[in-house]
Amino acid sequence: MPLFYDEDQSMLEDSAAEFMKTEAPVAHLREFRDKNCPDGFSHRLWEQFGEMGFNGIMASEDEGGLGMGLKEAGIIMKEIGKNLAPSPFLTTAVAGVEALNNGSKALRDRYLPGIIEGKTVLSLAIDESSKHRPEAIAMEAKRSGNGFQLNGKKQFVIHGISSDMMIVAARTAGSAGDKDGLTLFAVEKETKGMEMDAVRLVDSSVAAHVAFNNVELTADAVIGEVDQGQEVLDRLLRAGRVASAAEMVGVGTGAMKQTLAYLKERKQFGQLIGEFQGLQHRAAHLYSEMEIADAIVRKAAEAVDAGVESAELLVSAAKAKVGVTSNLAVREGVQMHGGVGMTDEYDIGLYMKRDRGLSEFFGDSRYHANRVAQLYGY
Amino acid sequence: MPLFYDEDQSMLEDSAAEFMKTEAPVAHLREFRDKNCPDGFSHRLWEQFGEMGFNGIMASEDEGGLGMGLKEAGIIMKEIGKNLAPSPFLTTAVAGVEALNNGSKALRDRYLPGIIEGKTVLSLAIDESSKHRPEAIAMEAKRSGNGFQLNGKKQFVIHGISSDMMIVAARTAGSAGDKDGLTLFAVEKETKGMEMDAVRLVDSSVAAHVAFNNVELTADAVIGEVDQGQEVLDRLLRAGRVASAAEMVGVGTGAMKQTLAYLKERKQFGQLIGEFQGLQHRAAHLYSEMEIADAIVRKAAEAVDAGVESAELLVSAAKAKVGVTSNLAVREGVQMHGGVGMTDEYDIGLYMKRDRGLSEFFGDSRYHANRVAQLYGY
Amino acid sequence: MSDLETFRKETIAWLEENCPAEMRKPAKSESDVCWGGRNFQFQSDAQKQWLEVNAARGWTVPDWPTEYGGGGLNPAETKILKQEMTRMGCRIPLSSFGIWMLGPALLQFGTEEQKLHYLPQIARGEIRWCQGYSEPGSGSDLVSLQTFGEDKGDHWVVNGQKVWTSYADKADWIFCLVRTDKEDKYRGISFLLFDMESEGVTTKPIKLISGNSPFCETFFDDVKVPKDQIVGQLNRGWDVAKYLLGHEREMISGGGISNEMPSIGAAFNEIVALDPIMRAEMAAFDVDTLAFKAMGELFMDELKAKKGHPAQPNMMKYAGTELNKRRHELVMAAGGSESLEWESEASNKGAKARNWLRTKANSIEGGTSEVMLNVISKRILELPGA
Amino acid sequence: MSDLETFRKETIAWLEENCPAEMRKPAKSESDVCWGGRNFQFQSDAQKQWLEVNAARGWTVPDWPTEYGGGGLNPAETKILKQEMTRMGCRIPLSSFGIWMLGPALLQFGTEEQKLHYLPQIARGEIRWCQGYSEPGSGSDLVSLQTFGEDKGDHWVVNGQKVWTSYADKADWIFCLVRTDKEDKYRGISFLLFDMESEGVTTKPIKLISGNSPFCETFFDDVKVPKDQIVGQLNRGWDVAKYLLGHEREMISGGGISNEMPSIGAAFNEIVALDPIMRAEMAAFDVDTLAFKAMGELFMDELKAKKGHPAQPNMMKYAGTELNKRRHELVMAAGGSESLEWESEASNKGAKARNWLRTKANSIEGGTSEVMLNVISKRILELPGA
Repeated sequence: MPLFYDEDQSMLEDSAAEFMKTEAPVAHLREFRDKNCPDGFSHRLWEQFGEMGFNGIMASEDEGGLGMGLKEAGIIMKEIGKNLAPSPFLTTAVAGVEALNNGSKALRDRYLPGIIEGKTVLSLAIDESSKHRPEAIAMEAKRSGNGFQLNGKKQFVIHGISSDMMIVAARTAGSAGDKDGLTLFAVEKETKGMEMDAVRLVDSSVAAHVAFNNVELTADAVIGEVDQGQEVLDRLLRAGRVASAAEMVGVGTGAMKQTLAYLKERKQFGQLIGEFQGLQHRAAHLYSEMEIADAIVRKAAEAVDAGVESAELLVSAAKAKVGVTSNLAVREGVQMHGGVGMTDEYDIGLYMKRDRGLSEFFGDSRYHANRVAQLYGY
Repeated sequence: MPLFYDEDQSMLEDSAAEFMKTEAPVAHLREFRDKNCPDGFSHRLWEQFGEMGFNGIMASEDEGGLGMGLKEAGIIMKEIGKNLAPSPFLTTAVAGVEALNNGSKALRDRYLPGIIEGKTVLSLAIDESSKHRPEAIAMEAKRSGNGFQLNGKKQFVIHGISSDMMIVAARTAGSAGDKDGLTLFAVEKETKGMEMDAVRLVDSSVAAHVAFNNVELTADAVIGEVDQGQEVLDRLLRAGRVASAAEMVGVGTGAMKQTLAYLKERKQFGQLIGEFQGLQHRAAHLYSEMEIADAIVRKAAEAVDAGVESAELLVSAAKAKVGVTSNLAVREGVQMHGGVGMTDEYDIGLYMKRDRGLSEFFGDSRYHANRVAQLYGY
Repeated sequence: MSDLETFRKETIAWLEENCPAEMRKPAKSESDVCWGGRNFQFQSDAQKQWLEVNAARGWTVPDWPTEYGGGGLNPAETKILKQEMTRMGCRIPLSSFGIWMLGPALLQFGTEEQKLHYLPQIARGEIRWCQGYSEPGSGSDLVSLQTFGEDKGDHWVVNGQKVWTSYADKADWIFCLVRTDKEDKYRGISFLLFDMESEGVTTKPIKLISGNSPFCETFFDDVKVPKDQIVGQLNRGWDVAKYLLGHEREMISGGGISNEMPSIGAAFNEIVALDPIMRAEMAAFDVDTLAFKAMGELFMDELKAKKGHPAQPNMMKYAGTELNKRRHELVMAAGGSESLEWESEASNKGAKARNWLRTKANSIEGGTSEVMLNVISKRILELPGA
Repeated sequence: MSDLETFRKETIAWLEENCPAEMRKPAKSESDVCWGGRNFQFQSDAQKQWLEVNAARGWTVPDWPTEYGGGGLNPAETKILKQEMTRMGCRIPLSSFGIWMLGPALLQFGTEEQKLHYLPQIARGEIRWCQGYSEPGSGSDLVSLQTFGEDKGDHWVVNGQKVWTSYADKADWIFCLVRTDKEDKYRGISFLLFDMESEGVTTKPIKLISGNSPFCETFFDDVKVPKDQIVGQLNRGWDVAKYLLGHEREMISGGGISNEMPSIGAAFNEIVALDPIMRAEMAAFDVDTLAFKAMGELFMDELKAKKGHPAQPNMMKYAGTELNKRRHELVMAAGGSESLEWESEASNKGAKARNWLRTKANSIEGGTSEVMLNVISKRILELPGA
């Protein structure tokens, strides 16, 4: 399959671009930020996502979805990134649905319709420390009667406060690092014993610190098999990593475009600043890096979709590469904007903030570069 | 003490600069390279070094030297670096003399006069693998009668083939990594059982692979105390690291100067290429980095001379910083010269080659950055 | 005992006696900093007392002449005072653009009358100053500024707009670049001082990406400025501004390195133990920090001995600000998701993230990194057409 | 079985039968490469035989039309042939600037007569070509070239000097940019072909920092060139050259990625196990390599579908050459002191160091990185005045 977008994919790109531009441009983020919206996103926009058919992109056609893959989900994520559109698409329609696809029909029947409609929101409770390190998950899920009892803490649970269901990774056996013994649970909102502390993040999204105190779950809350959650988690992570990388390509591209426009309009020393070769060469280098980052994200998505062996390697390479590159894009963006780049009035600073948030989500460039080395056996 | 050069140091700088410019400019290196000189340097030049008084710089005044420190030695090394002057100054007059200063009077009486005169050459047999890793020295020195018997291999022994005495680090007790048990030996040339394989290096210097087969040494060959060689070795290494870093500042500065001159003379597209802001900004960045590298090398030299506690840290920081910086200088140098930078006719390529050689000598930037982290306890 | 040793002993004794315990703890936030001025609200009695005892001794500006309210210390004494204050953890008694920027310009270009009038007020923290250089259309390019002072005999009438005036909403007076000759683009600029309470002056804070508003837009609508409030010659304000910018760059460049900058890798040793790539980045950063600190020492030594290249502060400003930006990128990365928090108490209201965003201005304010590189190219490397 | 499957099967069978065992081992050095030409000395019978069987089938240039000596394969078949040759480790039967550079230009701009005359000779490896573009005064700036062809009715008389002519001392013919109109600086250049054995042509090899001399200075002293040896229109040689440069950049950019580029960290896993900083650098490099390989795939896909930006090869050339230089810096560092060896047998006569130095030309030849960035700025980013 060629790495460029085929006709259907290009149509999807056009419609996602048009939709975000109209319904969720950067001004939309500002509006929700300025009114201090407790959820950090618009539920109405989420319904509109549903109306556009975006939310079922990873769900099978049998179950009301589009039966597409990460490459298509990445197309939507990129447009989200370009416009900094706040939405639960990544946690719900990509990572969440990917997990559900590997769970029971019952769970899918319960959640998919609402997701596809844009009514239901999912969140992911994976991280237990300030850095992403899913291989160290230690939270305990004891067997209790026919079900389980959860105790422990999770953090960086984006949309935790507004989610209808939270996917929680915990240990039903073994200890941190063991391959077996991990289980994924679908935890309904307002389940007894969950305490959430919502924190607004630099990019205006809202994450939760979640404490689980003797949270009782029935056996049907298990996504996949008990003790065999690693594989489902890996799938969830692959999807989340590729999709967040795609969003970052969008963020970097959006920042670069704003900056190029500014270079063509701002004058200093009697010249457009875009005429200065010092800035031209940096812009051209950035363009080159953004193109390359986009390519590896497409390649990783394709590899996961095709289920090839090297997918894991390509996914980490993608998140690592785009992490470095979109960071470069926002840093160059603010610097090339000069003083106005520091003001809240201009959008470029919002790109910098979003980039920072995304860089930590699903592991930063360092985590994934290290993973590339490990997968290569060094 | 201020970090800039005081009046005496400035005079030393002027005289070293004048001497190298007259007696050992880059053309001197070319001449010795082109005649395939087996030693890789001119013995006559080494005598001239002696006549200038340079060689006794680290020797005490009582013993015919100048009683100066690494800061002054670094001044000479920098001028050597700027002119790519091939000489055994680093191994002999800096690292070698530093070791002798920590050994017996008898050894000093034996070697110092010849060194100061520019007749005697010393070499250093430390590395046992292709990367500098003195903490892993494993070569064996067994007690044998009243003396020792050496068996094992050393490599990257610069000037090994032409040296009158080789300082060899070997284990008299313990095993690789132990603090105690290391001993330094002064091994006379043509000692029975030494086999040398001389190899010409990329920068036209000559290094030896040395094999020791039952090499018998008497007890008075020991530099310092038996089993307590680590401290002497550390002193030798500190001196060698700072001095090689100073030489690299010279190499980087020389490369930068040649490049700046070329930027002011070469025309393309009807302009001097130095007028292009893309190149200007890179040149200015390089200047900034070279200044900073020079400063840390001075600081490290001063710290070693003053015997302050942080000296070890500053020495590794210096070699690490200058390693990255002079590499930048030669890479930018060749690139900014364009096609002619690739020709043997222009000198810039010789700077690139020398930089590569020096970067490995006494540990590269990576080794020393790692050491900085270790010394900081992480 | 040498004179300097005696001075050190006396200084220690004085500090011990006069510096309140509260003023020996590090300032926790911006609001703990004493800026002085007509409307300044002291945070505590200790803060007020610490300013007053220093002002009385001339030690808010220890190296200024005593006749202008300074301490009259020589460079060696000044250094000792700083060392001992640092050692004992004493806070700076008075932070002030008057001390850092206007003062040096007045000392160099002011008339004797101006010095006697303005400097003691600055030294005592009575008047808080702000700087009016940049305009919306001219960031790096100050020559293009438009604010105009019309000559009305014994005064000018100033109209125009400034931007990036630090704390203009809290300042009492402004030192300001104003065009006084429209014909001569390069020279027709004068350096004027005036009261921010003058009729026609309004200020509007600019909200930054950090969420803070330390800068303002400042508008002048027929503001009267008496003729004796010019520093330096008419239409030669550029000389004063250039001197001041050079001084500012020296200050900024020296700023980050006078204090100990600890190892970043050591500060996050638990994080880097689990993240070998971050460890490598931090090791490289620690190397660069050690090197830059050595450069700072060399630079200050040369500055004191009047030996360095006069454009060297531009290099220091460039290298220092880029380094600081890198530092904060690493701090954010080490902090991970917790450092993203923007409002929580645990994050001290997002202090890490806000500080990180604040550093992005380092390489813009006081001359962008690009302008610094231009200046190095031209003045130090003497590249053609630069 | 589809046509392509049949083709693949037949190709495998043909290769198995015709490719000598010796030609299935990788070339050890430059001297193992078959360049063809009048004076070429085959290194072995196998090398000669491998060229001849390919030339007979048109498979030295599998995608050229059969009437010009090519194999007439379509893109899908060409790809299969390459895949199978790579899989079996078959060497390229003929390396040639005629194939890579002049051929595509002739196919695009040549007359039918020229195609029928020159292309089959190229395909059979009978004539070895070199390129005459750069001159001592004009590296990146080809417009300033001075070599002049004076119009003498049925021929030109060419005088001047070229530099960086690859293997000019071994080439039979040259394709050469010559000024044919002194008035029109931008257009007055023509693309001429002539025999290197013509009277008045002399060459002088240039010694490079790698110690090798793959390039020459080439001098023309009253060289006669018949009028039918021009490609494209008079004074429009620039169009041909630009087309060719574009083609060259595509080729260079595609070159490094068509083969598997293995992990550098894995290749040196024993070294990086002891050097965590090098491990981090190699991990970053492996990330960049994987990303660039994906870009290469996207680029080739777009190229084939005629979808990409026409200036995209400049980006590929820039990124690919810079990456390759970085790779060799890392290889040298991993090799440590042993990789410094320049003449020893153990080091294969300094192969590592010489290859490392050779890569420094990657970002100079065929358009410097700076020129690539200029082109990206102008043609892709559409920045003003670029």
